[in-house]
Amino acid sequence: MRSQRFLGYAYLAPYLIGLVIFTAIPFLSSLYLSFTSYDLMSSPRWTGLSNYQKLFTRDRTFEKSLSVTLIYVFSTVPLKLAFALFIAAILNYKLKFINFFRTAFYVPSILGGSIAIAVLWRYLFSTEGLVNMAIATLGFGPVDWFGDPTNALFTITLLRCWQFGSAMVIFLAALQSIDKSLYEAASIDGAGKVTTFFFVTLPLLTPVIFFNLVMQMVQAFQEFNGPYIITQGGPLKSTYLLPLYIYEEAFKKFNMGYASAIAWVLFAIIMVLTLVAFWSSKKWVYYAGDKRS
Amino acid sequence: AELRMSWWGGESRHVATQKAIAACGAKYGHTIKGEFTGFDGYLEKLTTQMAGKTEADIVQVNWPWLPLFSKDGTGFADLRTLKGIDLSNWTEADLNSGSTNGVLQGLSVSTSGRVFFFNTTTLEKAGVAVPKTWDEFFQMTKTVKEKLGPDYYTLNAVKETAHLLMVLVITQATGKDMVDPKTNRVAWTPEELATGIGFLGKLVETGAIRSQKQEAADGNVNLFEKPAWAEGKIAGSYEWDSTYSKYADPLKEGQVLKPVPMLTMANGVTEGVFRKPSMVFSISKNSKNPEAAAQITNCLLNEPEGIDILGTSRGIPASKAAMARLANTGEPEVRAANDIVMKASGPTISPFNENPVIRGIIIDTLEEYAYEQIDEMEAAEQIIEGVNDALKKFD
Amino acid sequence: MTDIHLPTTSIRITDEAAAAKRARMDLISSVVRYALLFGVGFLMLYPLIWLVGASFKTNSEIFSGAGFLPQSPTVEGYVQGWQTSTPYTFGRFFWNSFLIILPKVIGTAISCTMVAYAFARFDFPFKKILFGSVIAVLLLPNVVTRIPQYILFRDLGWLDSFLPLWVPSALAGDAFFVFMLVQFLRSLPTDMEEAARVDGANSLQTLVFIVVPMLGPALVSVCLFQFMWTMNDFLGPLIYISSVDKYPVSLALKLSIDTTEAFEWNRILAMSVLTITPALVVFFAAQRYFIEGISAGGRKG
Amino acid sequence: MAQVQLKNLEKTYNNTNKVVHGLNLDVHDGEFMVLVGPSGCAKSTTLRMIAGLEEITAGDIIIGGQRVNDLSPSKRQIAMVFQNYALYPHMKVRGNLSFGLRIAGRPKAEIAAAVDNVAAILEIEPLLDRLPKQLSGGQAQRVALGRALIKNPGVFLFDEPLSNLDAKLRASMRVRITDLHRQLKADGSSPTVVYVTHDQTEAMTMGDRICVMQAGHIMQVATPKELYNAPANLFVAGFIGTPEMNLIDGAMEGGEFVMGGQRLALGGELHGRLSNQPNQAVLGIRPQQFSLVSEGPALRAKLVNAEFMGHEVYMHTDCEGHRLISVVGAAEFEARAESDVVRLRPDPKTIHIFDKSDGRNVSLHGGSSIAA
Amino acid sequence: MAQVQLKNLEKTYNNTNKVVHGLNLDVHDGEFMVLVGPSGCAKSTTLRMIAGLEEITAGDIIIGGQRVNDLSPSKRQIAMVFQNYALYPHMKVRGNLSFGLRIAGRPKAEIAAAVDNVAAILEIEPLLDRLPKQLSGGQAQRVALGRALIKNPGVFLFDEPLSNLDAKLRASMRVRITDLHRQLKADGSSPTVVYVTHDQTEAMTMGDRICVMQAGHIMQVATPKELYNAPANLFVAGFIGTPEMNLIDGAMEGGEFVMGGQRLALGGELHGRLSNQPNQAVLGIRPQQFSLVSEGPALRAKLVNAEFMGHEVYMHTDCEGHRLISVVGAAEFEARAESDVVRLRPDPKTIHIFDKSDGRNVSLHGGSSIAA
Ligand SMILES: Nc1ncnc2c1ncn2[C@@H]1O[C@H](COP(=O)(O)OP(=O)(O)OP(=O)(O)O)[C@@H](O)[C@H]1O
Ligand SMILES: Nc1ncnc2c1ncn2[C@@H]1O[C@H](COP(=O)(O)OP(=O)(O)OP(=O)(O)O)[C@@H](O)[C@H]1O
Ligand SMILES: [Mg+2]
Ligand SMILES: [Mg+2]
Repeated sequence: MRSQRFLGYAYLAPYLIGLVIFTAIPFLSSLYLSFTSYDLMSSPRWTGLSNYQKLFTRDRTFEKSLSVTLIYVFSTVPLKLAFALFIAAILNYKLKFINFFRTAFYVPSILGGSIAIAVLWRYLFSTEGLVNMAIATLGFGPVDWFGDPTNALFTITLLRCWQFGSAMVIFLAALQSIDKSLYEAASIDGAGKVTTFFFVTLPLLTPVIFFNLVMQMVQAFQEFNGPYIITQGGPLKSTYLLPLYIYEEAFKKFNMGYASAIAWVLFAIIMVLTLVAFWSSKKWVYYAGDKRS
Repeated sequence: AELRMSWWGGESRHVATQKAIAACGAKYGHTIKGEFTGFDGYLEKLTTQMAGKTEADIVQVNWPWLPLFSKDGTGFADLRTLKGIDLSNWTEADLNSGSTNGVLQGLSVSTSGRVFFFNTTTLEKAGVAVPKTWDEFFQMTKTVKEKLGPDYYTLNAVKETAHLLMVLVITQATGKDMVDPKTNRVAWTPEELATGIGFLGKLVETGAIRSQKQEAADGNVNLFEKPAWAEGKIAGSYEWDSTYSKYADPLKEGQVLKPVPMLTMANGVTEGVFRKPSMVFSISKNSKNPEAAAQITNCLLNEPEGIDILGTSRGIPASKAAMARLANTGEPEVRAANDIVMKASGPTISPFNENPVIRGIIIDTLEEYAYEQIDEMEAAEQIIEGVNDALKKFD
Repeated sequence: MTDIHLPTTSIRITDEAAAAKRARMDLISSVVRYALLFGVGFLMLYPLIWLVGASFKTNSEIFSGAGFLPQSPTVEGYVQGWQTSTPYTFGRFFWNSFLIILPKVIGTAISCTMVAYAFARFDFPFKKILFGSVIAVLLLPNVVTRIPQYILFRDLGWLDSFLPLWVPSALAGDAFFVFMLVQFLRSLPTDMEEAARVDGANSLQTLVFIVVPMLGPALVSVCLFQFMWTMNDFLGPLIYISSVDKYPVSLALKLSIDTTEAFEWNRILAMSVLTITPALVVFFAAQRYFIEGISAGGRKG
Repeated sequence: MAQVQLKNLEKTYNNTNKVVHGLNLDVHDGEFMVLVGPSGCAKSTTLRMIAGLEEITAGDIIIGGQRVNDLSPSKRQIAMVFQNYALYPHMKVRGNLSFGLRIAGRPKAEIAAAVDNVAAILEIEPLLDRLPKQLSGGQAQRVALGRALIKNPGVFLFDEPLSNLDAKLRASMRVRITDLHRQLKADGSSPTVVYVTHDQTEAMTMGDRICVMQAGHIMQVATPKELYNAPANLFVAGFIGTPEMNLIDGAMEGGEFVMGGQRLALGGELHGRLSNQPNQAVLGIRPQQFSLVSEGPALRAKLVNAEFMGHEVYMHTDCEGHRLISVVGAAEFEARAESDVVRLRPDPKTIHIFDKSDGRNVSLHGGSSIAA
Repeated sequence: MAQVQLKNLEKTYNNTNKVVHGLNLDVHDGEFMVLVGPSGCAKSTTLRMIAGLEEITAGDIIIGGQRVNDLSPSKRQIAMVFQNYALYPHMKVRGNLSFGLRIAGRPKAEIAAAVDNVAAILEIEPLLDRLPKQLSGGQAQRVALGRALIKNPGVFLFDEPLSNLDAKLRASMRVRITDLHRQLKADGSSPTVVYVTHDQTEAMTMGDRICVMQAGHIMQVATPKELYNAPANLFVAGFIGTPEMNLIDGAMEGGEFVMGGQRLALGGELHGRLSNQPNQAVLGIRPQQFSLVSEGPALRAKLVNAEFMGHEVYMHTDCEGHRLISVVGAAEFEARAESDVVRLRPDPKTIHIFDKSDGRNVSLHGGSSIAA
């Protein structure tokens, strides 16, 4: 009862301790560092807003990197979600060997950042690679997947879409919890499969679409491995995502203060977008609430 | 004393180094713990450790990193003040390249330089001789293309290699390193630089190398991983002398790869060799026992116990003692390559050539040039402006 | 969706064209479905297949193309890879990984459950702000917190031990899991917990005896995720662990990759295969719980 | 014309689990047919086969003269109301009602008119802009009904549409649905209804005819009155009526029914009705057919529990180890002797005798009714 | 000694939403008290405050003489049965039953004995090793009951324990629970019961007394008979009784009740009972208190619908735009004139008159009963 207030904190204790010790300190010190010049070897020097000034006025790389990042996020997230949803919809059927397929489709996510991926990906998408061979059989000319600055980002996007496992698993779980009688009602109402999908299934999935959207967006904004392993940000910085930029500023150029400033700008952007997502979700996410039907 | 030593490397280096520190430790009654990983991530780790002042007592540092960790000569222990290291084993040039702000921060472990390798089997097939000058080289390229087909190339140059090739030809033409040590600014004039950049363009035009764009299209695959290389369809390359076997091994049965003396320029001033310490050993300034660390370092580099065990796992050693002791051991082709590097002429190379910021600027600009976003002159100006900017921080 | 049946579910074939057409449609649709599954499945699996195949290739063959069948299969990669360039075999590194993963997974499960329980079942001041912090932590790129964090662990004297890997997780540092469990708990009815309280259980007993078993599936997925991520985590151990004898497999795998030197790909691929195997096995085995587990959690977003 | 005919209808799940065993049923045009039976007796399965949601293993379904076995649900001229309403939770009530029409691409004005019309009939106009989760059970029910109604189908199918409502609402929705059916009939559209329930009150009050099912078989098809007064067998007798008919095991000996130590003389009238005299018999007496007497032939029973139901009292009594329930007026109950032992006299005119071996009601000669 | 007393009990949710408005209620030791009322009237909230699952905003709860406001649920000598049973899904039935005892650290033998005992009482021995999901609704219900029983508490709290069961099971569990209460009382343990339901049949048949609630207020506390025969106000009158009491708006004019075009002369007897003669009045007549007559003072109504209920028929009629329901015997109904217009004569002895302004029943002089 009244002591519940303290009880709540008792269970929260691990998080609170962790928050104060392991999260808050580094979190805040990075904020502090963003107002300094810090080359890691000597102590940080307070420079006020100058990092941010430079960032917003003189840094062309930041501009480029930011726009690349935004393009990346806004293309990867919808594509990946759509793909994950599509596959989940297929895997939702009761078919033979379905468990095998569910696992198989999760494999790319398990492989994660394995170096084999980078190697193989290069094979698949090189000028004479398998993908171009496949495209050729469909009668299209070879595509320059990595070399053309307009394509390279898309290739990274493809890699990420290929690792759609976790989003798919969540969609799959949600699909399985949809009341079958709604489909039946729709079929009696005369809705075909496509109509049913768009008018019944999709709206019911909005909560998980939203959950996945936020999670994937956060993830996409922090994308590092893909471009790092495969394109190193190139060509012409066309895959030079902000995290890559932050990383290089911090660990290659030893501008930790500047890197922190970029990171906090990125943080602010994700924060704003997340808030926008949360706010807009009231308009398009339908929550079942705890009542039936 | 208890010491730690950290390094990156591959298989053979790990094995050799572990044995060597055990042997040297035994000799001086220290225990040394090896901390080693692959190259990937080593910089992050070292950086973090340096920032946290927890780096190992003996640290293997990539030469270009020296100015980063020790801008003004205070990043590591001053090796001249430590007893137990026989500095006479190094040339003055070596000691200079290991110093920042005049303070000796790292001992060159080996000297390494870029050298041309040619696949003589392919050249023979095309009926051409190994070129000695750039003119011969372009001539040869033409013949190879005609005889063997347009998918044959005579050189390989992407990113760093392209950068260093450009440095090579400009140095050959001007006799100057990029950075003027006196002013700490770019020594080349824009025109000189533009000529160098244009040279890269010419290599592409003549079909000697594949364009940056083509390379990128294939995912910037390492040369030694390219099937074309293995099949001899790329007849030459410009690589570190120590990496000979890395490139020779993948070649298909029966092909021969040979290190070749520097190609020269008709009216060149120098051979322009890009020669530098490949890596240095530094001693932590936070070490509790720097003297012991110095003893071990000396043992590894200058004393028979270390020399014998380490062998050429870090390239042909720079230490005179080691060089003498190892005389003719090691792979003959690597030795030959190293000989070429050691004998060739050229100005002292500043570590700034490999400074990550500066290299970033240059490679990015060359990329823009390769993608025809800018011409040579614009590229040259862009590089000079950017590099000078970066250099200012080190004034 | 009325057509979840395989064509094998019997339709008494009448002579009517309609029935035949229906059967044909069913057949076509399941053929299409399987074709899609196999097609996409192949795309998904190919890298794994290639990886396994390549681990039996010789070094020079690995880079000769994207085919997966080795021309002259060899287990050399496995034999040598297992030996490693250290005094230890790869088995040691697996053991280390296990030593890191086990406490970490247990700590995560316990702490995240507690914290999620607090957020989902109790009311306390600043709850909203604190919950907001759970998400905020997810958003800051961790590149910039790495050094301060490192210095923190240095001051605690935890470097070169597993503590930096264990403790933050054991203190519910992985916001994703907290988030997931909170969502799951919110979707569970509270009646059983109230029944337990009436039965005389205090809140801790309720948590242990009632909530945890009901959280089961969600906890399985938390453990699985944590298992896989920890198994793959490279940077954490790299920075905090210096002694080779404490390296986990993720580090050991890259131990000998020196981009300036030649290295033996087939050994690395062979060990990659070994490294992925536990995750694959675990995922396949737990797949059912896994999907159920997220089900309730994902539902409310 | 939308009569529904089931011909030798069979259903086997997974090739092994046969749950419907050759049903034959004719539902007339405009008739309100209730399928009733205990849980698991395949009511839903049957209904869903009619709807086209479940494949037919064997037999035929004919709606309005057309064999529909292979038609999709939307082509069968049917509408269905689901147990849990199956409202589209993300659509407003208006959207739920109009979904079918929108799918069909009807003009906007027509849709709006249809929605308004249905909303008026069901008095849900104020709810049109709510989401299903903002509706109470009864309101959701009406919306579900509206969704069926708006299609103006030939056949309405209901699967336990009221079972999620509380008693009071159930009662009022019950009346509402039958009213509606009557009204539609009066308007000349004569919709046929197939209504599944396991609640016999619903069955009795709503159905024109009732089809009692058990384990995939039809036990009896008849009007409510027939079922109540002349159950064809033990199963129907026990299933229909509240409280349940008292069914007492015993034997027929001469003209008397013997149970435990007691004997009950059956009037000659009953004797006349018996189609045969089974040895092992079950006596069926409805609770309402007992009267409390102080003398004369009667069963003596011990009062165990009395449930006060307003005007009536349900007396739970123990008679030779059998639990007997009887319903007596509240006044009558109050006035009874203080003693715990009561004497219950069944009304011999309405007593049923069942053959224990096959459960058949042998007191209906030739199946004719013993209507009260 | 476990009487339960509520004193000025209040509950406000989120500091703004007051849902319980100062309840005062004494539940005697051993009494079976039913809280009944429409959905949302705060029955559950009240019960949960008694259980200690909900904080008390103001007022006191006293159990067995002790103020328990600040005691945890486990210290209040109570046991509770939840609507959806709230069985621990991961424990077998045995584990569910014994959980409380195990938590309390009782010796194994004692626990086993207690489980066996309870299982025997509820006849769930064969189920002891099943998981909750392997139980049917009725079985799960009994297990939930067992879990309460095994604690041997002073007070049993039930929150709509039967509402998830179907009608037949509900009826039988109803009897089972009252039987059990009687039996425990007979054994001398005199457990007090507070039983929440919104089903008035349950309330009427189970409660020693019934507390009718509306919107967080108590409307009447009385025995079932009193509630039925002498509802204190319009709300109780409308709430108790099946089918609902007919409540007809009208006016008192002299000795007659005027509704629309019809007048009903009220006997002098009723006049005597009236405590005042409100101008705007509501006439209350139970459906069972109509008789079908062919002449004499009566209400003329049009037959709209008739629900056949076995021995009775619910007649839905329309009288001056009011819906009147009357219950008549099946035989009586059959015998009625064929005409659609029926004449319904209320029994003047049991008529109620409510003051329209405050809903009070003015036909109970001084609150005394008009017991039938
Ligand atoms: N999809 C299915 N697969 C296999 N068996 C099924 C399936 N659906 C129902 N059954 C079985 O068929 C039988 C009849 O089920 P059905 O749902 O028709 O009964 P019901 O009479 O509607 O029962 P209730 O009153 O509980 O709804 C049951 O034994 C059930 O277990
Ligand atoms: N946790 C809560 N927070 C805010 N309001 C609540 C909460 N629980 C219940 N209420 C409100 O309190 C009122 C009483 O609810 P309660 O559940 O006690 O009703 P009830 O009589 O049990 O209804 P039912 O018969 O539907 O169970 C309702 O208006 C409800 O909305
Ligand atoms: Mg059913
Ligand atoms: Mg309630």
